[in-house]
Amino acid sequence: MVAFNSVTEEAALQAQTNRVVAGPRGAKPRRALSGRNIMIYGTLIVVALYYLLPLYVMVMTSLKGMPEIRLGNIFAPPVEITFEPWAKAWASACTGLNCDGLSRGFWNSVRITVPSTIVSIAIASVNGYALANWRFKGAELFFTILIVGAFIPYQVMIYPIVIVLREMGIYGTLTGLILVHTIFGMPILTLLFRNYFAGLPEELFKAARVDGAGFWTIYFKIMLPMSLPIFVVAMILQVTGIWNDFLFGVVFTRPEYYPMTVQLNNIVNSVQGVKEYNVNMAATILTGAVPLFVYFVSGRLFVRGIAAGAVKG
Amino acid sequence: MAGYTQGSGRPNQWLRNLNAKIASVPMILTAVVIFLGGTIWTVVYSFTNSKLLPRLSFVGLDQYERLWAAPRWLISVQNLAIYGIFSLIFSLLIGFVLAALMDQKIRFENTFRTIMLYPFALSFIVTGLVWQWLLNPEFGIQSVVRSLGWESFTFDPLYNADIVIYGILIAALWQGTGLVMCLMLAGLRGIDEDIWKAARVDGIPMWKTYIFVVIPMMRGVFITTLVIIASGIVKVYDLVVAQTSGGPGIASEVPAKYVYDYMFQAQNLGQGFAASTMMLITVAIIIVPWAYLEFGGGRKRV
Amino acid sequence: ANAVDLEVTHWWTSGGEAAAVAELAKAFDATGNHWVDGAIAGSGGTARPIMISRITGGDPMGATQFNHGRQAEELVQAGLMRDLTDVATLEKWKDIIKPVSLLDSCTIDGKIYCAPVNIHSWQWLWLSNAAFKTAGVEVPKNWDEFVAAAPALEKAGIVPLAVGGQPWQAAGAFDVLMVAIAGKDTFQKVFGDKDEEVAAGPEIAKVFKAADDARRMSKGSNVQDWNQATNMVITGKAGGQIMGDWAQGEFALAGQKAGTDYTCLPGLGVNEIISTGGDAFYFPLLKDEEKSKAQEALASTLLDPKTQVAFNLKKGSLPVRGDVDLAAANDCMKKGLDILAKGNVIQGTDQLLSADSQKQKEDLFSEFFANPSITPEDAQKRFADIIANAE
Amino acid sequence: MQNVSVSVKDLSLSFGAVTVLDTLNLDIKDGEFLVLLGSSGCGKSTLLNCIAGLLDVSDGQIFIKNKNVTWEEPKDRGIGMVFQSYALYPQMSVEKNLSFGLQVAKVPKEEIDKRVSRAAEILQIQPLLKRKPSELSGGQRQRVAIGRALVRDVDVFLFDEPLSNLDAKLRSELRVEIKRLHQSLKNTMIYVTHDQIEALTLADRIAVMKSGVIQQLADPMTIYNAPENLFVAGFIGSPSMNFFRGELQLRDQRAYVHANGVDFDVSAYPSRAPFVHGQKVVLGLRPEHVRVDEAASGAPASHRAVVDIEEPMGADNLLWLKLAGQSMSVRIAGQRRYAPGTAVTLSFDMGVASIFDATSENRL
Amino acid sequence: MQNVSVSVKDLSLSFGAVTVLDTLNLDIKDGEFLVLLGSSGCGKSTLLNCIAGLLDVSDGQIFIKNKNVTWEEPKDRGIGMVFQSYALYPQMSVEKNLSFGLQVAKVPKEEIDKRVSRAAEILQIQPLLKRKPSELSGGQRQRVAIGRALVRDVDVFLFDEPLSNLDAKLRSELRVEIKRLHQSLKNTMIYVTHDQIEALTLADRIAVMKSGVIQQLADPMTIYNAPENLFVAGFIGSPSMNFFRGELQLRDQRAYVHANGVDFDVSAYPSRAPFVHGQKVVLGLRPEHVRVDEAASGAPASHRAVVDIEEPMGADNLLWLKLAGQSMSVRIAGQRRYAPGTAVTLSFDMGVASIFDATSENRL
Ligand SMILES: Nc1ncnc2c1ncn2[C@@H]1O[C@H](COP(=O)(O)OP(=O)(O)OP(=O)(O)O)[C@@H](O)[C@H]1O
Ligand SMILES: Nc1ncnc2c1ncn2[C@@H]1O[C@H](COP(=O)(O)OP(=O)(O)OP(=O)(O)O)[C@@H](O)[C@H]1O
Ligand SMILES: [Mg+2]
Ligand SMILES: [Mg+2]
Repeated sequence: MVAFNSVTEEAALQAQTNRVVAGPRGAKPRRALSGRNIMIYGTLIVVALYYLLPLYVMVMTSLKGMPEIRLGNIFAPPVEITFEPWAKAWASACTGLNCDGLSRGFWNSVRITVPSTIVSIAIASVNGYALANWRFKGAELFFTILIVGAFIPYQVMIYPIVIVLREMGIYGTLTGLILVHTIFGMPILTLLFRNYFAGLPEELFKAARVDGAGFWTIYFKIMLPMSLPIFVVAMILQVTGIWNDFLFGVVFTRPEYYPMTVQLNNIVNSVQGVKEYNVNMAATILTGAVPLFVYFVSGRLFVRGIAAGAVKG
Repeated sequence: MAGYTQGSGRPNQWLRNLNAKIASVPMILTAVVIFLGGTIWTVVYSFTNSKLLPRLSFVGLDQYERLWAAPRWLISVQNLAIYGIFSLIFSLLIGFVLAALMDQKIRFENTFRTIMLYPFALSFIVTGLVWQWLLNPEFGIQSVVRSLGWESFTFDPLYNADIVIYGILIAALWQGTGLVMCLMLAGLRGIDEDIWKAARVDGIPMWKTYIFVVIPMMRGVFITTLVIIASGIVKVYDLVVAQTSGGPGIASEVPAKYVYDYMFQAQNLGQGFAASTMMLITVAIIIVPWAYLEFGGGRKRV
Repeated sequence: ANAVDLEVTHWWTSGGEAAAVAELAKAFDATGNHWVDGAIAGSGGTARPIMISRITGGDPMGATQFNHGRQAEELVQAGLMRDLTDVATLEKWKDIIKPVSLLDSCTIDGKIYCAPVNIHSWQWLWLSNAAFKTAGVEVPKNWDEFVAAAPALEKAGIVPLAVGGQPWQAAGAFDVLMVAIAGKDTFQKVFGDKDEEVAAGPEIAKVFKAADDARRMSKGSNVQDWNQATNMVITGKAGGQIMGDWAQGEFALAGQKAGTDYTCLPGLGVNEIISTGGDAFYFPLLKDEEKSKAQEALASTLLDPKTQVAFNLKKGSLPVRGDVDLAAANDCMKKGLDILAKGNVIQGTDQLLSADSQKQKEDLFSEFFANPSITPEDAQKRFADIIANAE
Repeated sequence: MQNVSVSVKDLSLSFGAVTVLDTLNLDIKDGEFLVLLGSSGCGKSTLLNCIAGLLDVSDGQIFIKNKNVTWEEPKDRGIGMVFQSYALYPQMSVEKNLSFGLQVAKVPKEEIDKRVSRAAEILQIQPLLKRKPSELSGGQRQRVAIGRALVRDVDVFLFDEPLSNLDAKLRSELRVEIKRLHQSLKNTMIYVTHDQIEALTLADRIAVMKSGVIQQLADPMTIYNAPENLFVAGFIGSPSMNFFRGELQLRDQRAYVHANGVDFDVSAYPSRAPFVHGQKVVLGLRPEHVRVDEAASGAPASHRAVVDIEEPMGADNLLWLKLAGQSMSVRIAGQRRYAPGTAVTLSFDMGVASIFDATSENRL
Repeated sequence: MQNVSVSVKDLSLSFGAVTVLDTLNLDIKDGEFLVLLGSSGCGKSTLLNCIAGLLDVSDGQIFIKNKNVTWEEPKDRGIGMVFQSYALYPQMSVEKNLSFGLQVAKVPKEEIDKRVSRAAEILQIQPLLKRKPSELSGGQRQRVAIGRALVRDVDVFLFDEPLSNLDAKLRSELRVEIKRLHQSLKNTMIYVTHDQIEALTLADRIAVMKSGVIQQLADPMTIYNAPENLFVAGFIGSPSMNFFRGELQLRDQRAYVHANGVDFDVSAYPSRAPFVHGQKVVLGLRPEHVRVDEAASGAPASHRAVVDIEEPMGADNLLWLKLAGQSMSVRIAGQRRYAPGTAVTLSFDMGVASIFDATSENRL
């Protein structure tokens, strides 16, 4: 048996390596303030300032009184914090005869955003699923048209859509607006869902078919539970898009449904004497609050979903 | 081996995948009726002299002749070209550099990412307003710098016809680069760790690895990003309206605004449609070959 | 009758305007109906497409404001608007509305489709007395003096002429200069008869010279909205502004007094002529009987003498009927009334030109005012082109 | 005549312009374990998917249990399928994974429970029933995937490379289990793999495929010992069969393959047809059919070789030799070692050799 | 005395709270081919990355050619590395892939050309130089990846599972090539794998790792024949060594392992220390060290077994037997077949068996 001769050999090696000059040992020292770190964090901080500056200015200005704003520096923090602009923006800013600020638009926005988001995502996800897993002749052609549609400026489409909605008899109704949001959300959402579902292992889909599951069963029981990230992405995109929409909200509905952005536009654009910057800023922040909130809450999933749905090697 | 039960002949092709077809009806309708139908409708009416309401009274290429003679249209096209090129370059550049920085296993990654991404949650209207304030020479950045002592400091892009489009660009980049950064970051995270290791063993400096190895590997991500940015560029409208309303003068006009203004303010639908058609043609020239390669033909399953 | 909700859309959202609308609403509500306010801010450019979409989309409002003129022509032709001839005959609009041209603009194929509510005239130069005091010069009495005083104002750090960035302001200012400098006949030839020879001729060249002066004087007025420009005059940051009589509402709201705080020069103090454009309400054809009734009620309310007074005082415009008592009117308004009474009137460009030509004109002048490198000669050439192609 | 379980008739399938399968015929007997073996991209999965109904055929028919199922839905074909990547539903527990198909088919609750617990027992996954797939090891996942086919109580099991995501050790363990399963269930099984060891150990019959065409369909030993053509011969066996290109020479009442100047006496070769002098042939010798001896000076010079590389594998030893300039491999049992450079003498057992025509590449 | 090429001293590495390597020591001789073998996640790659300088050590030192390189950059360590996923730069031609690192290091043009063409020649990839990696097969890609290390003209080659993305056939081909490369270059090579066949065939010495600890460091035959502990014994060999848990019994001048009621006579076992009666032990028998005979009625009843499953593998045949209720595997050369259910008699060669203490799990 040759089992043990390596031991002696090792001992010899050991002896030899002991003679090796001692030198650095352990982890390579890393200074916290290395040039590289200064460069990276320095850049990031400068960039972060650029991104934060407008928000900072908005918040600061909205907390100042008009006299203080007139005195100048928009970057200076308020000497005296006042929430009056917020109150005014929310409850008493006027447009025409209506002096109830953004508040009346808020619930309209909710009433528009929630169903529009749900309907558009529901439809787009089913489309994406059909495209990714149940390809049939011609599907790709329609999809290509749809994608090219993503590039068409909305303004161009207003007239044809007015005609379509009129012919369907739903012009001016909430249904009509939901339909419009669904239509314009469809290209990019369908693309996202299609890429996402195509990225799921195809064998899973095959297994479910062998198990006897049909189109809808597979969609609801297999695909949906696996698709949280992409639904979050779609949700964020739609909530932001629909909540921020002004044009469709005002063109395709009637005043009782006008979303918050219409009020925002009215407040910001109805100059009564001097511009009340503080109220405008407060109104702006209030209007952006919902999408911002959605972002902060689900931002992490957003990045994951983007990675899964939008970016294909 | 005799006696196979026959039957189960080839079923009607239309009925196969019926559910999938039914489920795709909304998409097909949207594609055909709205996007295709709307486009054809638009093109057809661009050859008419429709005013407030669409009318089928054809006038040949008159609308196009007028369009290409209109200084405002020419400026719009020029602006879009400048805005488009710079916005593409800078979005990709800034987005990539930021993503590369974020990819250095930094601390507070989440915080930085949120900061860069939050403007994307805000509408162009809001973005335009905020930057209009910030760039206002009377109380914005210029006045602040002046009050610090640099009396001759001038930074009023929105009031200078020569550079106004760059003022809009600043706001657009503020709003959109976060998303680009996210896309790029996702792309970078998809790169095989081993490539980095191989490059380190080969002694290739980090920046060279990015330029010669990593960026070429991210072709797909770049294309997706390009599509997203490009579709936004063509549609740019709200931002201009909110920031400058096309001013000073007509120095920051863009095609989408031309379309809208002529369709609704000037009540000259024909002119608006002609301008839309020109935009559509531009888009088609850029997009259709790409869309075909990406989604049409080839690569079929099932 | 039980109260019927009638939605009325308009773009009167600035301080003075909103106050004026409130008067209309009050009067209408007094008839037992209910005014549902559909204000859309951002001037006609933003609001009109929305209104037109809703009318053509089959979900019309009860009534809507348009500038009086040709903006609704096609809607009428398409049979989407309601014929008001019955109401008009009953209330004898033909007799009471002055000048008659206002009603003519509402008349298509012999039928009346709109109710004019006010007369707005464009031809005013508003001057800040305080500004001239600061600069140490007399308050000018006409355009030439104003131009002469400009250097002094500039030296004092005051912008001589405030012009907002919205394109219609530049185009309007030019029209005003045209009436003042080239006179009523030339104005009519150019805009009424679309005579391109005249448009390219020496008379108009003079107007362009003046516009060039105005352009020079307006450098530095970095505002968008017209009332921000007005506010510059109110606060003495600018010497003057060429703006329609609606600017008066802003002065009033700021508590300023004509004569002491500010000065108004109709026809720029050169040619005391005013145009009689204005606002009118149109009534889309509705299926609902009750609403149709309410529309009639609104139409007659709008022309009711009391409403006319209350509304126009707030709005700063002139009433459309000659038979109302405007004792409460201030100096400037009275000047306007005088001119009106003398019959020194012309039609407004909105009535004479199509929206399309108006837009082209706006594009030209907003570019001209913003871009000093365009020579008056070039601009005139382009102007003549527009006139040649105008309908 | 045995019953036919699955029968594929003139099956063709194209993706666009590319024809992957072209009028393929295959009959699989009841209870048979058939392995589809072939290199990557040869169309094995495509054929399996056609049988499962997951791909629409372009032409031809498929019968399962004598019923034409060409256009049936997968679920109506009486098949169960196991995938390479397991394809477990990630959000469902193991139990739910097993019962999902039955629930969809509205099988009564008790029946479901019965079948699930039976499958769990057979596969010994009872303790795992409550877990999610992500909490299982690779081997356990594959067992659950098999269970999913098991509960469906079907006639035909389809496996698409079920073991290739597992490491070598697990692979050999599960291989044994699948074999045991087949012995106890006696279902028809169609098993796709590109691993020849799996094919040899599991199959009743192996269908060796190349570019969508079945090259040979026979039992493993026939495939191994008497490959029908050069492709099959080269594909099966690791290391590969050694090939010597040469020509047949008939002299002195004996037959030789003359290759690279070396004569191989192939008189003992059980050829199907008489040898023809001068025919260009390829002689194939499996590494384990070569005997190696220390170079005895008395041996014929022609069969002397030199050791090039040695690959000891524990139980046996693989030698790469140079024989008349050509490299060949030899496998010797046990741990006898040969340092590189050693000269050796070779002797061959021509009774188990293979000879192919050089042009048609078919077995002689 | 041989020179030490790479020496790892007291190396520790933690990821946050998880310690992956703990005071590990390893000396690699000049020109040696050392294989790091272990199951997934045991820290092989981590160790290799530390040596390459791609991971910062937490503690300890690394010497290459007697130079302390603990804090050196990877490029300055005189190493070349080959990765499992090839890690070729996808958009560069093969030539560019090979020369890129040299260009960056500003090596003169002629020198680059010389080295690239030499590497291309050694690896026989000259015809591929102009192609992109995407136009290469897996094996070709891996060859290019090796080439990239080759051109760097380094002392030490590091391989991280270079062959595991390839199919079995290619794997065995490239294995031979790497072995040949080592024989001609005589560089030091450190090779990570979890495939024991690769380890056995390639290594001069194998370091078997488990959870970051080296279990045994020895030449392949020692590892195979005399595994130091139960883990190494079970890890090496396919199918695994058969283990019988039982106790030592000394009677009649002979030593027996009594397991499951069966007595194994282990008197011939070359134990390191005298046997102790009653000691709990594990007896390990490799499948190829068991002889199988048709059940002769005269054989001792205790060594009778029944064939459970048979796995014919072409060159040999693997039998799974039941011996006294326990399953065991036996490998027999050739194609002798045993149908399941056949009764057989077994005999064992205890001279090549392994016996381990049941508690310490170390070899006796
Ligand atoms: N959806 C498809 N569209 C076009 N070609 C396809 C498609 N699916 C498979 N192919 C082609 O058909 C051929 C056979 O593919 P198949 O998946 O059956 O191979 P395979 O034998 O299973 O290979 P592997 O061992 O890699 O799984 C391949 O050349 C493949 O490129
Ligand atoms: N960056 C890391 N952060 C935290 N833990 C890690 C990291 N990299 C590796 N590990 C852990 O360290 C251990 C060793 O990993 P290593 O990659 O060295 O294993 P390996 O032996 O190479 O396995 P394989 O055969 O799968 O490649 C694993 O348990 C792994 O989870
Ligand atoms: Mg396959
Ligand atoms: Mg590893």
